[in-house]
Amino acid sequence: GQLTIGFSQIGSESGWRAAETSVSKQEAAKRQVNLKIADAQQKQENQIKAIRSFIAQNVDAIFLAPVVSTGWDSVLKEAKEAKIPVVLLDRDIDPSGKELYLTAVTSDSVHEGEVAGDWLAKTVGAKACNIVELQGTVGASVAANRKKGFDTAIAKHSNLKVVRSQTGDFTRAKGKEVMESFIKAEGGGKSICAVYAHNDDMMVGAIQAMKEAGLKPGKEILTVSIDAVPDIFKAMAAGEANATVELTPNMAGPALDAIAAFKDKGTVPPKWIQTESKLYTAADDPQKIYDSKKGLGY
Amino acid sequence: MKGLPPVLITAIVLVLGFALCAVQFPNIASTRVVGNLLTDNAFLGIVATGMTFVIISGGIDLSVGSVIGFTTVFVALAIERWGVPPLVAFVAILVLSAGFGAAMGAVIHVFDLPPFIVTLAGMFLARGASFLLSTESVPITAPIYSTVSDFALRLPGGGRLTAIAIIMLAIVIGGALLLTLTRFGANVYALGGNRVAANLMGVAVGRMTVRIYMLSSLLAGIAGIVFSFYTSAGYSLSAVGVELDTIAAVVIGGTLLTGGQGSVIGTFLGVLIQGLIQTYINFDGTLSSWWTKIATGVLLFAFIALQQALVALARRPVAKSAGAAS
Amino acid sequence: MENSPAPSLLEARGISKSFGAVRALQEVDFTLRAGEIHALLGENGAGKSTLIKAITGVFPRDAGVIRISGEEVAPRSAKAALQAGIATVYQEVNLLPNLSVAQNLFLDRQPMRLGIVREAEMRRRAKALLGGFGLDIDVSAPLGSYSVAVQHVTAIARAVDLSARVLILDEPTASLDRHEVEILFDIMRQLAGRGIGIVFVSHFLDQVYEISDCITVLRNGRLVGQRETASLPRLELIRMMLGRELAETTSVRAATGEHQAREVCASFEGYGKAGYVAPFNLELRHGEVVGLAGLLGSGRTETARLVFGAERADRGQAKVEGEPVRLLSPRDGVRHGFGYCPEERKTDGIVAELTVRENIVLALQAKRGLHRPLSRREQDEIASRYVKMLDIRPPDPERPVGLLSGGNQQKVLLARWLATSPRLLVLDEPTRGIDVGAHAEIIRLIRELCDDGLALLVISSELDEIVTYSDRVVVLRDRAHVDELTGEAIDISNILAAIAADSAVVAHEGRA
Amino acid sequence: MTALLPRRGLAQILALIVILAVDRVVSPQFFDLRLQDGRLFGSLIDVLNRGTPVALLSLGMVLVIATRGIDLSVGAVMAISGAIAASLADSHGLPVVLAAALGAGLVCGLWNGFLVSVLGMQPIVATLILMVAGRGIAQLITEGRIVTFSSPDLVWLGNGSILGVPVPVAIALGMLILTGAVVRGSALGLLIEATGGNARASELAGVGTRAMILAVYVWCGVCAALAGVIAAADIMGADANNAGLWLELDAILAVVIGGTSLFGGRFSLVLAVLGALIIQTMNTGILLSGYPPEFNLLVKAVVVLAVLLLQSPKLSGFSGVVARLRRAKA
Ligand SMILES: Nc1ncnc2c1ncn2[C@@H]1O[C@H](COP(=O)(O)OP(=O)(O)OP(=O)(O)O)[C@@H](O)[C@H]1O
Ligand SMILES: Nc1ncnc2c1ncn2[C@@H]1O[C@H](COP(=O)(O)OP(=O)(O)OP(=O)(O)O)[C@@H](O)[C@H]1O
Ligand SMILES: [Mg+2]
Ligand SMILES: [Mg+2]
Repeated sequence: GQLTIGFSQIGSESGWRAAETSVSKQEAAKRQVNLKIADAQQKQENQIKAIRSFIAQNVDAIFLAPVVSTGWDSVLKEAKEAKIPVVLLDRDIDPSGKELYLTAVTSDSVHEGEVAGDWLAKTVGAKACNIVELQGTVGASVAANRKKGFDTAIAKHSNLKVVRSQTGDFTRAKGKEVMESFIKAEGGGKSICAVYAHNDDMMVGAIQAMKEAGLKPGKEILTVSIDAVPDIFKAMAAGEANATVELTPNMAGPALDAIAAFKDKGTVPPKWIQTESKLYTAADDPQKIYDSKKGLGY
Repeated sequence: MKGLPPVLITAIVLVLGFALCAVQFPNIASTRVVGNLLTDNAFLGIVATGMTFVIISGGIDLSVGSVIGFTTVFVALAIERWGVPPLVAFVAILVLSAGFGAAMGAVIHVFDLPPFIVTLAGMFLARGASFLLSTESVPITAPIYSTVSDFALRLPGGGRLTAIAIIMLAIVIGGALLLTLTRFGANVYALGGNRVAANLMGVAVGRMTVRIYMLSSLLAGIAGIVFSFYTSAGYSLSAVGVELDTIAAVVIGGTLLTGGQGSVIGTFLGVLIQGLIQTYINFDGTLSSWWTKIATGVLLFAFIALQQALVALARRPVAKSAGAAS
Repeated sequence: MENSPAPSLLEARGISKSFGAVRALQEVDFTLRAGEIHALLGENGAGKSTLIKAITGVFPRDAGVIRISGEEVAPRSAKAALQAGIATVYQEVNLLPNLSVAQNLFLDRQPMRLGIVREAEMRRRAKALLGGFGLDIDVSAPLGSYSVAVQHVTAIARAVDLSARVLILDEPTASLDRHEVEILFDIMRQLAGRGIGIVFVSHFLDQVYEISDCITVLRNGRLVGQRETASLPRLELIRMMLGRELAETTSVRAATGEHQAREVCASFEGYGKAGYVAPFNLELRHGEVVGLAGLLGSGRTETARLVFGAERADRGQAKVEGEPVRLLSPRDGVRHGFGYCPEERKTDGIVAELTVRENIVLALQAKRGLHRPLSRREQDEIASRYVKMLDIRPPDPERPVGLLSGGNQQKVLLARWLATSPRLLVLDEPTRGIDVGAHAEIIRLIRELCDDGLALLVISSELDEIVTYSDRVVVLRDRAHVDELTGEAIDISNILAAIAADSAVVAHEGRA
Repeated sequence: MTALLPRRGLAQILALIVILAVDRVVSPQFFDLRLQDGRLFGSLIDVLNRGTPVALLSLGMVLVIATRGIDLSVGAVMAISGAIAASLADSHGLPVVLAAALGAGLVCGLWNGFLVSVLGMQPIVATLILMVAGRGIAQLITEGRIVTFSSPDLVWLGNGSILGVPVPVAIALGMLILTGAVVRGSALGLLIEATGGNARASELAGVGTRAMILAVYVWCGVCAALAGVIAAADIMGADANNAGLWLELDAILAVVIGGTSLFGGRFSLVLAVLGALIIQTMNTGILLSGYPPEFNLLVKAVVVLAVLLLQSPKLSGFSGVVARLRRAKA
């Protein structure tokens, strides 16, 4: 019969997350799967509660987009006891729990940072470059990983240096505020060569700050960020942003396929289904991508 | 006694709500869901017990969520990185958190500052300190963790009464006894009734203030340990915003924010009401992020309005019978 | 008392205390001997309460030493004072309305077993203790559900039971009726007989002469003198307190019998509320003082609240100047030109944080509405007028009213309503806690207001006071109006007779 | 206008000066100002500009707190009004947009005021309801997306300038003066303080305490809505998920730093706004300092405690000395 799948989603803290939710719904509808989404409002305890109630409702499978990498062992054990397969979406969990889930459909956020760093290194070439970094929320694993990947990538190039790094909480408003102070602290922004933001939203805010300070983002100051939300393509089309690394919102599609195959034929999927971290630049016809992404619920 | 009528009303509200939910989702009326309710809200029940003391004494403690977060990180690092035996780590963190609470209480009393703000600073401090310890989440692999989290009393009907639920129930009962049966408890009510009067009647107001905040932070520390059992990890961002859930639970439980009135049992019922709202929304499973928030708000309103209506109803017959008598 | 002078039990030397610019106490000496009942007297704001608090360490002293039985002590908190053997009932009833009566009596000294309060034992002892004061009430009910009188008795009982060496009572009798005062005095005599030294503050000079052995008088924060009660004539005492002669103000009532001719200001027919006050008829006329007399809990305050609109009547008709009106809230009362000084000034009267000026103009401003604010000049003018008229001390309109002495707070409340030029003023215990000078002053004022055409409804537990100024006296019993006395019929014995008509009711349960 | 000026407030001014000085130390160009595209540009302007939302919130919050209440929903109200403004901006004129957004704030305020004054709920839970549900409503309006707009009128509200002064700052100043004029120019201020100081006594003195309470929540809602519009205009989009998140705590903090007691009564609008500036000066300083973000909260905690201790009645610090001097003169 029809599959019922419970999806414990983190929340809707960003446009990207909203898009992931709506794409998941679309993908489920396409496959006639009954997808129950429980929104955890950014709280792990809510996610655990949600998983417990999925178990109590005896769903066919559970999708989990974990808010944090640790702390899932006991609840996933319960799911295993109840013989409900679990698929991780978007983020991985701590290695100790590998046998507790069927597969993980995720991107590698360290790799995302690396892609961004490599692009910057390549674009800058040999000239000295002072980078300012807009970090994600302090303590968020994505933020830590994207920082780590980026740092690894630029460590190979002594001419690249991160001169300032502050958290912009993944939001536009904070991204703008932090960028404003970066500009003041770096002599009106003249000494800044590039901005790296852990997500596009912060970059959109930072671009506004740069414009208001009379700087020319995309030209005088290079920008590279992660997520590939529609608005960054708009900025790219206007020549105000240079590059973004895509984090696809379609995690549910591959996950649904894997579950269907597992339920029908017992095919055990690979432990990690990695999504692509594709780099987009102005060369990729940003306007077209913007139009195509606009409707996805970002 | 004085705490009873509001408690009774909260209990009625909880039972009514539970019945309504069960009508819509029969699965809710199972020992499994009830067991989950206790387990999932164990840490909340523990902090809320401490918060009840604070609020009855006329104060408020916004730092509890951060103390939980700090505790999980500290415990995880102590056990996993620093190689401290778990029990030693627990004792250390409890001493630390109790000291933290005592310090906040002392600042509140000595400098005559509003608890709201002092504990807000405490909230920043504890969260900031946990960032300094580690911004990553640290899994805990010590065997005691799997022992504790696997331990559960089987309830008839497939439910599980887990170790942390048992800890919570014990603390709630202990807290209720402490509040109602001891001199300390009476002094807590006295402080909330009127600080100045309590002082004039010879209550050592300063020492009481220190102890009350110490108790709250100590229980937040225990809640942190329970939280670390719950998730087998330490994470600096855990339990963000829990202070508001806690205050809401205490207030729904019939405790007045102005102090002087309330009960631990009421708070426990308030915690269960909040858990029930969450369970209901999870069972529904069709709500988007925003409808989840709206539904939570509407249900919160419904429960509180129901409670107020019951209170008003409970008052009316008294007036009538008195009128008839005269 | 004993013939040989007893040794000094409590000795305070050179006590000084300032609050900012206000020098509340200057070098005050005070000596209390064992087994002595010592009255501490003075005008409102003279510094009596401050002296007491300085002795018990509630206020840190600026200067001075305190000795108990010759030994120097320096209590820094109420608890320390208790441990040093000084038990105190402070002027503002400082108990905890949210706790049960029993808990209030035994707070911080409950009978314990294994760290657990023995509730039953505590209740038993509480019952016995209050029984000694002629009070038979449910001690497990919250104290707040009882009348002020019961609360006051509870506070006294607590202090007495602390079996300290020194017992300080700051205006303990202000809200007690005669019967309770008798009981209290009996107990005080017993305690004194056991060698306990008692400090007694009161504005009732009759009581002072009845009970005290010795009198200390303060004026403007300075010691005026200490005398044996027996050798101090009353007029001399008053001169010590006021620093001047008191004009004889026991004015007789205006010519009686003419009240029929006066115009009716407000009338209430069949007015009442179920479970609150039985329906009553009441006519209040311009230029007339109606007194409400009755025991505690007889429904006087309730009548006042209904008349003013603080409580909604569920039956009957109210008329103002002949026009039917509906009194649904205090605002309605204020709109129709009523004013009401509640008996519990701390919770229902003053806004402690606001200044004297703001407290005085509050009702007038509320009456005028938001859009017609009183300018600062008008406010200053009104405030200083009433500060002068009622002799509010210290005469600083910008002082937060909470820092004023009790009696002066009462005057501020009166000023608040006078400022609205009301047609009807309801005064609930207006002279409670007010010194002799001000007392006479207020009674004179009541007469004057009355002569200006104001209608007055006054509640007082002081029957001689009621008799002095009332044109008519309504007697209440058991929340019903039972009798009305006019003209020559108004005298204390008639009132008492009316109150006690159903003599079985004298056992009073003060439960609200 | 003199009624607006603080009689107390020395502690706050001192705190602001100290923090400004610290900012100058961590960032030498802190006081630099120049004109950039006809608009003042510099860290000081950032402080004012970024401080605007909290300053606006604190204007409403201080009145609510003066009545012994509290409003936890202001952040959510910001999100709602921002969402409404952003969704209407490109299809309607600015007056309509503003009317709709501020109207929403008014309705939110009415709701809170109704719960508190008519149903008699405790303010903290009454407003917690809207704090939770309100953000949901905002997300419902935007469907979880960041709704962007390009209406130059609305953008001007966030990024324009009047005589070099950023528009948000001018608006905040205008609101301060307006609120001050309304509150101190009418009897409202006195009646609010009386209500907060002793509601029972005020009721008995004929004050319409319910109406007062309703009014302050409504005003708080309107102020929050305005802050929401400005926050949306600033980033040219409505971010329902994050707009105003946790700002209620900042607003309450600002009010308390401004010396208004959480137990109601006396309040000062100017000092509440000053409190907001103190918070923002500290935040901007943290951003300029270059310390790793892990330290942000620790610094914040220490500064908040220090500012509070400065005001502590028990600490015979600076304010005590000044008060004594002043008394001696009087
Ligand atoms: N906490 C305080 N702060 C400032 N001034 C105070 C304070 N307490 C009392 N005062 C002032 O000290 C003076 C003495 O007041 P006190 O209460 O001792 O008078 P009292 O003799 O007890 O008067 P009453 O008979 O009215 O009770 C008054 O002027 C009063 O305003
Ligand atoms: N509806 C009410 N709200 C608040 N307080 C009330 C109300 N009704 C009565 N009270 C208070 O409860 C107490 C009990 O009133 P009680 O029956 O003793 O009135 P009373 O006859 O006026 O006695 P007395 O004035 O001598 O204390 C009074 O102090 C009164 O102020
Ligand atoms: Mg006194
Ligand atoms: Mg009375």
